[in-house]
Amino acid sequence: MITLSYVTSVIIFCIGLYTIMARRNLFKTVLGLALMESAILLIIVSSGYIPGGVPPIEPFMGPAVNPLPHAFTLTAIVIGASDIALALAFIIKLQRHYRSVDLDRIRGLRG
Amino acid sequence: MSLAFMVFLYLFLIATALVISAIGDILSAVITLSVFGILLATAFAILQAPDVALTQAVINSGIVTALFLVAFSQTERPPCYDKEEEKEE
Amino acid sequence: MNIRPFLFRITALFLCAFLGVMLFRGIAAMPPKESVTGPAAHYLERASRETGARNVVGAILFDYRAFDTLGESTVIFTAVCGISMLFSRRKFHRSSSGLSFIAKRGIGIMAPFLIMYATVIILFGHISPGGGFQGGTIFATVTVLLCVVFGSSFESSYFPPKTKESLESGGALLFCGIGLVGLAAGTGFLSNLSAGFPAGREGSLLSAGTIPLLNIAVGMKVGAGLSAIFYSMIKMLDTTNDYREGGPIR
Amino acid sequence: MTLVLAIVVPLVAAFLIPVFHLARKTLPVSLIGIMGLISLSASMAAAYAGWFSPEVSLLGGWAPEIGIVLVADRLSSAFLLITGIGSGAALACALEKFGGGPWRFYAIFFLLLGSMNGILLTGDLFNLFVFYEIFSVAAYLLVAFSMSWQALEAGLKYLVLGTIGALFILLGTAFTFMATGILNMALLSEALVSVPRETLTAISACLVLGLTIKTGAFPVHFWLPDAHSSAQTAVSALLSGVLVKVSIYALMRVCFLFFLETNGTVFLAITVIGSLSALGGHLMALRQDDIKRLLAYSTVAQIGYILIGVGCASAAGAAAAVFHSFNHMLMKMGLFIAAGNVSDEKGTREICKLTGLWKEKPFWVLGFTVLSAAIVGIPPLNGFMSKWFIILSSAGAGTVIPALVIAAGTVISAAYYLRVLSAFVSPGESDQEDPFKSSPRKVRSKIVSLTIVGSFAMFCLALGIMAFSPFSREYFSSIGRTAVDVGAYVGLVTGR
Repeated sequence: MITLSYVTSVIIFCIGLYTIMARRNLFKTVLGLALMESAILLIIVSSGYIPGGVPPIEPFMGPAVNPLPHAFTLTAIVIGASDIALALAFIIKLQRHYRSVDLDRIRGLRG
Repeated sequence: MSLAFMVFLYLFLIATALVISAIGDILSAVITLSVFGILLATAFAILQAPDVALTQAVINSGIVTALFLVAFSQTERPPCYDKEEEKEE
Repeated sequence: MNIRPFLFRITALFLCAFLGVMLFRGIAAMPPKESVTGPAAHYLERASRETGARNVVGAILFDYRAFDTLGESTVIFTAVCGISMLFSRRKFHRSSSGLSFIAKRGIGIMAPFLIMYATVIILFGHISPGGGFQGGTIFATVTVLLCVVFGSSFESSYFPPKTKESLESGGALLFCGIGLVGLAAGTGFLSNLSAGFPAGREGSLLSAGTIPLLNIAVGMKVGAGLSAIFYSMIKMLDTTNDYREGGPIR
Repeated sequence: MTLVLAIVVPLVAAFLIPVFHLARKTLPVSLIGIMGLISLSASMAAAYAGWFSPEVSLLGGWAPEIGIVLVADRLSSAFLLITGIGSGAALACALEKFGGGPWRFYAIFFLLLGSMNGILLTGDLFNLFVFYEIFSVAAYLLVAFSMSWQALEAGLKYLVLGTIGALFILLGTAFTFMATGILNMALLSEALVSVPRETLTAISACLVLGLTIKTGAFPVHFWLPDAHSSAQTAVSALLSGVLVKVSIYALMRVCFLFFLETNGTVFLAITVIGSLSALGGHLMALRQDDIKRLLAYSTVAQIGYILIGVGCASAAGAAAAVFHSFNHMLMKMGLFIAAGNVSDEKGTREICKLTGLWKEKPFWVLGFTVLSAAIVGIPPLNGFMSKWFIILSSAGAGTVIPALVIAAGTVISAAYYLRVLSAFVSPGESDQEDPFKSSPRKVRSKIVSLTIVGSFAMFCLALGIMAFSPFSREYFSSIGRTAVDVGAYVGLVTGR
């Protein structure tokens, strides 16, 4: 089951990266970032799972799963959300100038 | 939780991710991202992480989707004249 | 003709596939885990004694690794600061029109319960799943809902931007202040029980030293911050609607 | 204790600025100046403490295995000195240019200062990621601060690439945690020895890729020229002089601690990236017409030099890399401030139109000349010395190609800096025609900026001469020895 999680998250990570590289729409880029981030969250949470574990809230009814990845994931979710919000704000401002969110038309700077 | 359910859940996750990547319509992709977030929250809950599931459901499917929709509705309109923009440029 | 984008996509696909295979080989080479090892075992074993909190994740976030949490809420602070900077030159036109009467009435009934739910999630962060982030985000969601249903003028009259700003800064300063108490007590920045905060009875609302206080600080910061982000981004929507009705259209 | 204050004091200053703004619309310049002085003195105190007696600060009183530690050794102190001087100069320039009006700019600046100190002092891998994220978000916003569409586009580009880099760093952190279960960097350097080979490859690939994107080295440098050239002058100087160095510190710290004994391929990769950066950056700079873009591409090339020094994986190489980082901070900040002020007053950034400056502003041109001579590598100046040390150490590591790249790069950079200087001293054709056109803008004299450029130029000369004396060489090489001495770092943190 954990191997399944890992396979899924690696596939989602690659889908996100491919979306960023191949798609020419800025919204797709941000969606790709969200996908990559979610995949990493799934990897981290799966790494803490142990078979037959219970949530890390006392009193435990059996072996508890690793709580440390959960703490990281919480932090990473909030950080990712603020990154995405910032990217969307930039896109709104840029769209005002170019009247487009297509990367092929946003070519003011090269290099 | 049974293995079959997990297989189904993960297949659904990959399918939604593919839809987000492939679909041309941005609005559909954003709504699919919300579905993806809820599925991921379910996966977290099954992996015995209630805190993370709660946060994921609230932030990624709630606030982030709302922000996406705001940004989308601000950019996908017929171009109309905006006085303040002229001042800025 | 249009061969270059196609080639580029193929290259990107191969690159991603290669990366995925490499990552998966890295995961597959690790030995499978049967039990919790390392510092996590220490947390599971001693967290309730050393911090007084039942929720081990909360204990890690707000006690053992509270510095991460400070940094992480600072990320939101930075993002809010920046987004309001990006949209600062715009005038905000308030729209008082909302959705239908039924929706307004429905939200009017639901909103107090939602706010109560958020408060409970923040205050019981050290006992049950939840905490400052989750509760704060639910607060922000409530303000978003009010904004959508009642129109932004209602939302901004109840939660004016200045209140949000001061709540946000206040939460951040409260967090740093609690940390500095520990530093003044000589036990290190953000130290909890060792700095003399009362542990209380385990499992009760007033327990676990600084953890509930830090939860409240983070809740203030996250709730006000996310709500302010939404508020700044929605500004333009209203102005352009006004222009479309009366102003010149090109 | 001083270590915590170096991080918390700037953060508290940033949180206080909105509160002050609620009371008064425009903040007084003196208030921000005082806050800046307090923050900088806090970071200097941490640097002093770390240099003379390496210090560990346990946060929350927890042991290093279960809590977060802050560590200051000589490497951290050297970089704290770099960031302190650089951000102080940038803050002075910004205060002179903007006054107390844009309060959000100063809030973001103080957040950036705190997060930089956090990156330089932390001893925990995940905490490094968190501070990196504050640092990056603040940097994107500073780039976009001028709100022109170029700046916004550069900011968005930087944001997308920077977030990809951050995600790779997070993935590397996740892999490290999965393989070992701990996050303390000192303990990790011991635990990573027993990790399987494939996992180690994945970890090192993720971490090095992410940090390289953040550094702005050649294959993934797209964001750097745009970001550094479209920002305001003070911000450009800060980006090129300070932020890049913080990324280089993170790369050095992570690579030396984790991969020095486990994975030597990493250092080969860094050397290759560095050589490519040096060549590519210089060749791209040769083709630029815009003076700020030229300087930005020159930054890419100089990052390449520093990475060659890091890639030697020896004490001498690390010392040379740190020395060059310091020199590059002085030279490039001075150059950006001078070029930015000159082109602001001329109203253009094209090199061929920046003529006749020698008559109008001789001091600026003089400062620019000295600094560009230093960055090209004219012998008595510091740029020559640090390049010479890098060449020596890379030859000592047994590779000749990086040394040849540096030599070729020196020739190319001499060509393009001479082009700029010849435009500066050539007689301007337009200054006789309308003498009144530029006179109203001259009223605001940039005395602080000029002082900074002048003192940086003097500093360059002094450092170049100092580097000859064995006493100061001993100081620099002690930084390098600290950087590669993993055992001492582990002993310092664990108390063994």
